[in-house]
Amino acid sequence: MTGTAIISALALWAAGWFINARLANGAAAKTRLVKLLVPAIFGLTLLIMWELLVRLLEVSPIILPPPTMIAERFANELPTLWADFVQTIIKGAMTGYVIGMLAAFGVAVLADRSDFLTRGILPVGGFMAALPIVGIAPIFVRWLGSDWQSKAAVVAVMVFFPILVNTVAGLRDTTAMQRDLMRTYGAGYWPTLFKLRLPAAMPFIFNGLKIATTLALIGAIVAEFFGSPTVGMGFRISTSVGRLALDMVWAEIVVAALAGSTLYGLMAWIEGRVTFWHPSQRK
Amino acid sequence: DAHANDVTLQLQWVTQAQFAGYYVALDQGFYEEEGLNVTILPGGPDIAPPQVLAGGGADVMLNWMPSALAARERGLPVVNIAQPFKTSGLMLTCWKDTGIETVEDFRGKTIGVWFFGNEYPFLSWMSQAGIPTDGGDEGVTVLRQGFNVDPLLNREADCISTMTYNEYGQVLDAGVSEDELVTFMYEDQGVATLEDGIYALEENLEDPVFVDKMVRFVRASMKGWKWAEENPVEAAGIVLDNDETGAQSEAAQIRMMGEIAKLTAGSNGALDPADFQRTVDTLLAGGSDPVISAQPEGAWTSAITDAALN
Amino acid sequence: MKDKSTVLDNVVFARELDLTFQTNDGPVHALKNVNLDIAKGDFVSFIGPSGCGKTTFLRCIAGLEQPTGGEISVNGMTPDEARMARAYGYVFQAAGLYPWRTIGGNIKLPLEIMGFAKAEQAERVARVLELVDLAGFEKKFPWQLSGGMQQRASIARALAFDADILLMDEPFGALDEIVRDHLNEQLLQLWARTEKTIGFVTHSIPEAVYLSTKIVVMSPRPGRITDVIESPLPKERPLDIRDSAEFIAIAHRVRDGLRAGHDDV
Amino acid sequence: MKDKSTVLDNVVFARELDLTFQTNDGPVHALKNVNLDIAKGDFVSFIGPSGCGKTTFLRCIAGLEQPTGGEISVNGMTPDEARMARAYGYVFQAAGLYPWRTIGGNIKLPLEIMGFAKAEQAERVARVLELVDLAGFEKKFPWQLSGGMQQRASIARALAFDADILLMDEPFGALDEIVRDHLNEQLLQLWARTEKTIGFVTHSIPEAVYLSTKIVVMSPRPGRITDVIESPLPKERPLDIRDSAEFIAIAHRVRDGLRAGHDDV
Amino acid sequence: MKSVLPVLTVIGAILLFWIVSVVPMNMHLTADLAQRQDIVVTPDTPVARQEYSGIGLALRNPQLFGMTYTLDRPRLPSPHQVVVEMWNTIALQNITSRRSLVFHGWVTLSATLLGFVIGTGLGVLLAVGIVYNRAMDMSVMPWAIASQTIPILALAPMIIVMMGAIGIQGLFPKAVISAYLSFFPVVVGMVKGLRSPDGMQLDLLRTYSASPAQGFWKLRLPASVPYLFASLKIGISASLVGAIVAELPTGARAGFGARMLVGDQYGQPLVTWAALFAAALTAAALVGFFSLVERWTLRRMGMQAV
Ligand SMILES: Nc1ncnc2c1ncn2[C@@H]1O[C@H](COP(=O)(O)OP(=O)(O)OP(=O)(O)O)[C@@H](O)[C@H]1O
Ligand SMILES: Nc1ncnc2c1ncn2[C@@H]1O[C@H](COP(=O)(O)OP(=O)(O)OP(=O)(O)O)[C@@H](O)[C@H]1O
Ligand SMILES: Cc1ncc(C[n+]2csc(CCO)c2C)c(N)n1
Ligand SMILES: [Mg+2]
Ligand SMILES: [Mg+2]
Repeated sequence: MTGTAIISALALWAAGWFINARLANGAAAKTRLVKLLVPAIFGLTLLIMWELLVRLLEVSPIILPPPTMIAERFANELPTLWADFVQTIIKGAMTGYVIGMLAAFGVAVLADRSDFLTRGILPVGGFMAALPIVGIAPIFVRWLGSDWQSKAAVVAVMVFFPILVNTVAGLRDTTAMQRDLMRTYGAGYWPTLFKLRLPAAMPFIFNGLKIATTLALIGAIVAEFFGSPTVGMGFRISTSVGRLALDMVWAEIVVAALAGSTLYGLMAWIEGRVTFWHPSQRK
Repeated sequence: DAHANDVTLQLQWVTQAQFAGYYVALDQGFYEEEGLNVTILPGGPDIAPPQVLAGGGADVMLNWMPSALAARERGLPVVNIAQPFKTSGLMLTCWKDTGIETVEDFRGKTIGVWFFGNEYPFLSWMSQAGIPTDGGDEGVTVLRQGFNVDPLLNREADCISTMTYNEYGQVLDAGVSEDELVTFMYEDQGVATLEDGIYALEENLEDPVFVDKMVRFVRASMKGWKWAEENPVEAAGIVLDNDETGAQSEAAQIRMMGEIAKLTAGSNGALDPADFQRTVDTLLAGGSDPVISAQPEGAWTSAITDAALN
Repeated sequence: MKDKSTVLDNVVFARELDLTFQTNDGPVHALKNVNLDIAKGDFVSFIGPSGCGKTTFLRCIAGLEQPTGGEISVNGMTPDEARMARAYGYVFQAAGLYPWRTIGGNIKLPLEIMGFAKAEQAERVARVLELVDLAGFEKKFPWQLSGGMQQRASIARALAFDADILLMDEPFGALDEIVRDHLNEQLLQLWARTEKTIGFVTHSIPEAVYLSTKIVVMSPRPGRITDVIESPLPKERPLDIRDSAEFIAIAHRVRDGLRAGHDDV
Repeated sequence: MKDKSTVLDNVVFARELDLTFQTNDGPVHALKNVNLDIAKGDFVSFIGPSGCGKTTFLRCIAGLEQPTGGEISVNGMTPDEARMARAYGYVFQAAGLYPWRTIGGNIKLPLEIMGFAKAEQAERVARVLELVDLAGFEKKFPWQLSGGMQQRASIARALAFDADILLMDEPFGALDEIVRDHLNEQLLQLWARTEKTIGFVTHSIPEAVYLSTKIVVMSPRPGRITDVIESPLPKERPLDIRDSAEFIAIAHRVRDGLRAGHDDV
Repeated sequence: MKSVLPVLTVIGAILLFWIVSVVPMNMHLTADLAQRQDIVVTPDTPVARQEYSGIGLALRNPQLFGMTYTLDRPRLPSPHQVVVEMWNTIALQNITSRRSLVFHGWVTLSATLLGFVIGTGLGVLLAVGIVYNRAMDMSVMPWAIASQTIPILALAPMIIVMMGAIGIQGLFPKAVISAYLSFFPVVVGMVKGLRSPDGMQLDLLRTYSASPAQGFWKLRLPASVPYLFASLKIGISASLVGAIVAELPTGARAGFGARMLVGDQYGQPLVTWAALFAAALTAAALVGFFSLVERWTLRRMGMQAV
């Protein structure tokens, strides 16, 4: 039984891989369709393998439910999933993201006015960004209560440092020649900031913003594990594990992955619009 | 050999005096005397013991009966094989100055509740009392309480869930005096459900070797419990020795042991069918969102304790 | 004449100018005892081996570098004042266009900073684009243009606000000879038409000789002026003047001056 | 003679060579109907405005680019076979030394790849370093050398495995004129000593005239050969041959050829 | 060197802000406590005090300032309390004792390091695959990004239960979670690094008709070293986050995460704070270590000016 299961899973994998290799090395490899098709086939292969293995190996659904069961749950629980999404992503993660981002920009611009501050903030910020900030979640829940405000605060702190460090580094990323050009025009601080340094900083800033999207989700959900109202993705995940409703847990994970990928994609898309001029974005 | 003598026990919380009986049995060699090789796995806020049991990561688990019966309805046939805890230590603790005196006063208040399978007794109680749990002036606003007492101290909640042996003590430790508080014991409200029973998988109980192993396990565990009741300070010390976090305080564990002893005192390990029925009735009365929908069959067995205690 | 010249007669007036950089490896004497007068309408080329201080001197004129000794004035002011008064346009070796702005946007940049009216901005952009032969490329981004076109755009940018002085640091260094010839011709025409004063750094002997009214030969370690050659060539200079005996003679003198200062490769 | 030449007589033999790149903006005709023979021991310069296909043609010879039409052979083989046979050394415009290898390590790179014995590697490195005047710099890293020295190291790298053909794509483009003169002299000496066949891309007319036995003038859009000039200059060429009338005449012919093909900047 | 003063200044500012914040943050708790000790507090009932913000209450009760710094269970401990707690748990304990943060640090660190090794290995392999195989290039990247957006905290208990089911416990499941978080930055950085050689550097090898393996060892790999180190520094801190996250929801018995959890659960904020700071120091030490190795390596490779 185990043998057949593994062999059929491997066969499936080989088949998916074969199709993808043909597509990727084929004549149409550069078309938009194939570019979407290849990762889709890859993902689909993984899902079918999952389904197959779970069913053939008779894994208990309270350990790992098959994808079809998750899909069914997802479809049946849309209103709950939506409410959780609003609580966790919209209220918690997005608010925190925006606050953290604005604060980071503000501090970056302030710090940037003084070389002294910049030299102080970059290492400290870099250090803070490397910290396991997930650990502050219980503290913030204690301070700000169980509702979304504490989640937003955790998220704000988590996204603050990567965005700050990237923005400060970005604001410094102008060539001596570009700065000298501004000096030959006798340009003051603000024109230099708006016309040279902010545009030049954009690739860095977006790098920080992209990193921050995934952190925002982690932060909001982690914080819910330490106290929440009776709604929210972290709440639902934790409660559903307790109720052995693993299909619901996975449905929430799917929501998180969809939301995260969408946010990330959105950022990447905006980045493409804003930094169209950067060599990495040019086609 | 391993199959006949190895036992892995999944606790439902981190190491504390709530589980003193098992640590004592291990430490005092009671398990060894029975020829058993016991491993105790501490739990945590997001480890579901029934899941561990289902996955084969443990042979037996401790669980609250509502959670175990719910798992049974979900298709995981767990069976209560012993019930060392006679009475429930669960209660709601409220600030007196919020004006709460009776259950009716809960309306319009915010109450902290543990979830993760521990919400069932509360939901049944509110449903029996006719109080909605979805907020508003007429109902209570439910807060998912982390496993600590901060919401009360911060006054984010008017009442929170506490165990007599743990969280209640923490509230007092924070400097609050008992006369600032009002407490509602589930036991007094007639909605008590059985806590900390020992459960195994039904299919395993068809295996005589396993049954024999469980008999010895329960016998040794109960010996541990009775020893702990008699020697609370030593028992607390043993628990501390087994606490790998090193963060537990001796005073708190001694106090906890004292409170725990009150809960285990009435039990020799055998489940009283009346207690079981009271638990089931409470859960079935759960109104619109019942924890279980039908009288469970075969959810407990006296076979193990009968053999262990004669 | 040199001795009697004064600050006010000259667009640029440098006396015993000295500049030492403090670096990790100790001080670098980039300019030593530099004396130079540039009159209005002069086209002055600076030539010399790498590291002889050409760029540094140009930057001193522009107020981008602070001399550590001697005096220098631009239009009778300190270079810093002249910079704030927007007395000059500066062209760097690389075009250095901002990639996030179109060609038009790049040329508009100094105009925006200096607060020109919108309408005037557009008009000036159109005019200088015409001047450097780039009409029609206003909406393109820098990377969509060839190197030569980018360099012309950067010249247009320096011309847009009509400063009297144009300082150019190896503006054609990265271009091929043909394009370079062409731009040299255009630059001469522009200079003739506008009567600007031009300071021009180059590595190329023919370029220096072809363009200048005055060739300043410099030498490194410490950076100093070793020769100043006033060109006898007429203002009108067709490209094939470069095959004339006069031209070759000047080129020879420049090359000798260079080789003298160029002890090592 | 041209018509009778055959594949085997020549080191490089190209007939009606065509190469079209497919780009997003449509096809670019980089080479059209290119015919050229290079005999053993020739020093052939390619000159022409930017984009005329000099690099592309050199890369076709090197088997780095696949022509879309016509035929080309190197040493009687296809360019790909010649590449596999390691028939040539290639010098790029920038030195392109690997920064994580010392100068010695960089020169050793092709030797390692081609599987020379350790002892021979060391011996060859020492020899070519001598040849390009860099003895003693073996242990230095590229960034510790000046641009000119880096470029010489990259030539040494191409010489190390003693291919008969040396292909050089604007090797001195980034250097200043004096350094360039010096390297030109050295290159001529090297060529005279080793009798290699050299293909050399340049933007500089004097450089092309000074170095070559044969100057190939190219023109863009589509890239094609407009003139092939056999140089009458002797093999022995002191630097001041550049002031000779003969030299100037050839330079004129090259410049005219260039200007003809150079309709737009 | 010249950054020392600015860094100290910034740290000083943060400390100052922290110290000032202690008063309003702890004011309500302090007032409740003071009242029980018969100190006069305004206003005089807890319910009435709820109407005031921490700052408002502090302004009304300046006599309580001192007390806010010495609470047993503060909402915000004062810096010296954290320092004392850390001193007690780091310096004054035998490092094999469970009360020692060094012991817990080692528990978390061992999972971190194992996870980091697994994650980095996996990341490098994936990156090589992506760079050398078109099909992998097109199919893996979107899913690698998606994998990082799913809440690891939800997966952590499942991973631990599933691995427990096949008898693997303790270090390894935590390491798996660490690896899950650390492989991604390594993939991203290494793909960039392996692709960093420019056309000319690649063409050079073609003129030597070098084999793909030679191209990897002699060009792509050395060229990617600076990128590798950048990734390693992100990866190791992601790894530490992973180990802590793995310890949080599962109540893992020891380690920084377990200390944070237990501190939260049993109302011992100092335990949580000390664990948090110890984790911070560990992260700094790890990143600092890789910075040193990076500098040493790049210098030996000649890729960084001395
Ligand atoms: N900011 C600086 N700090 C330290 N040393 C400098 C600085 N700028 C220039 N130098 C040094 O001063 C000397 C003169 O440099 P400068 O750039 O003026 O030379 P240049 O003649 O323009 O050379 P090139 O032809 O290479 O551009 C050189 O030795 C250079 O290394
Ligand atoms: N890989 C490529 N893909 C598309 N077009 C190319 C490619 N390589 C070269 N071209 C185009 O082919 C033409 C000839 O290019 P090539 O690089 O051979 O010119 P060149 O004579 O070497 O110019 P330069 O002097 O600027 O180096 C140009 O129009 C160029 O844009
Ligand atoms: C996995 C799991 N976690 C927590 C509880 C709830 N609970 C049971 S005993 C106890 C003691 C607290 O001191 C708590 C919180 C549970 N039943 N199962
Ligand atoms: Mg210069
Ligand atoms: Mg080229």
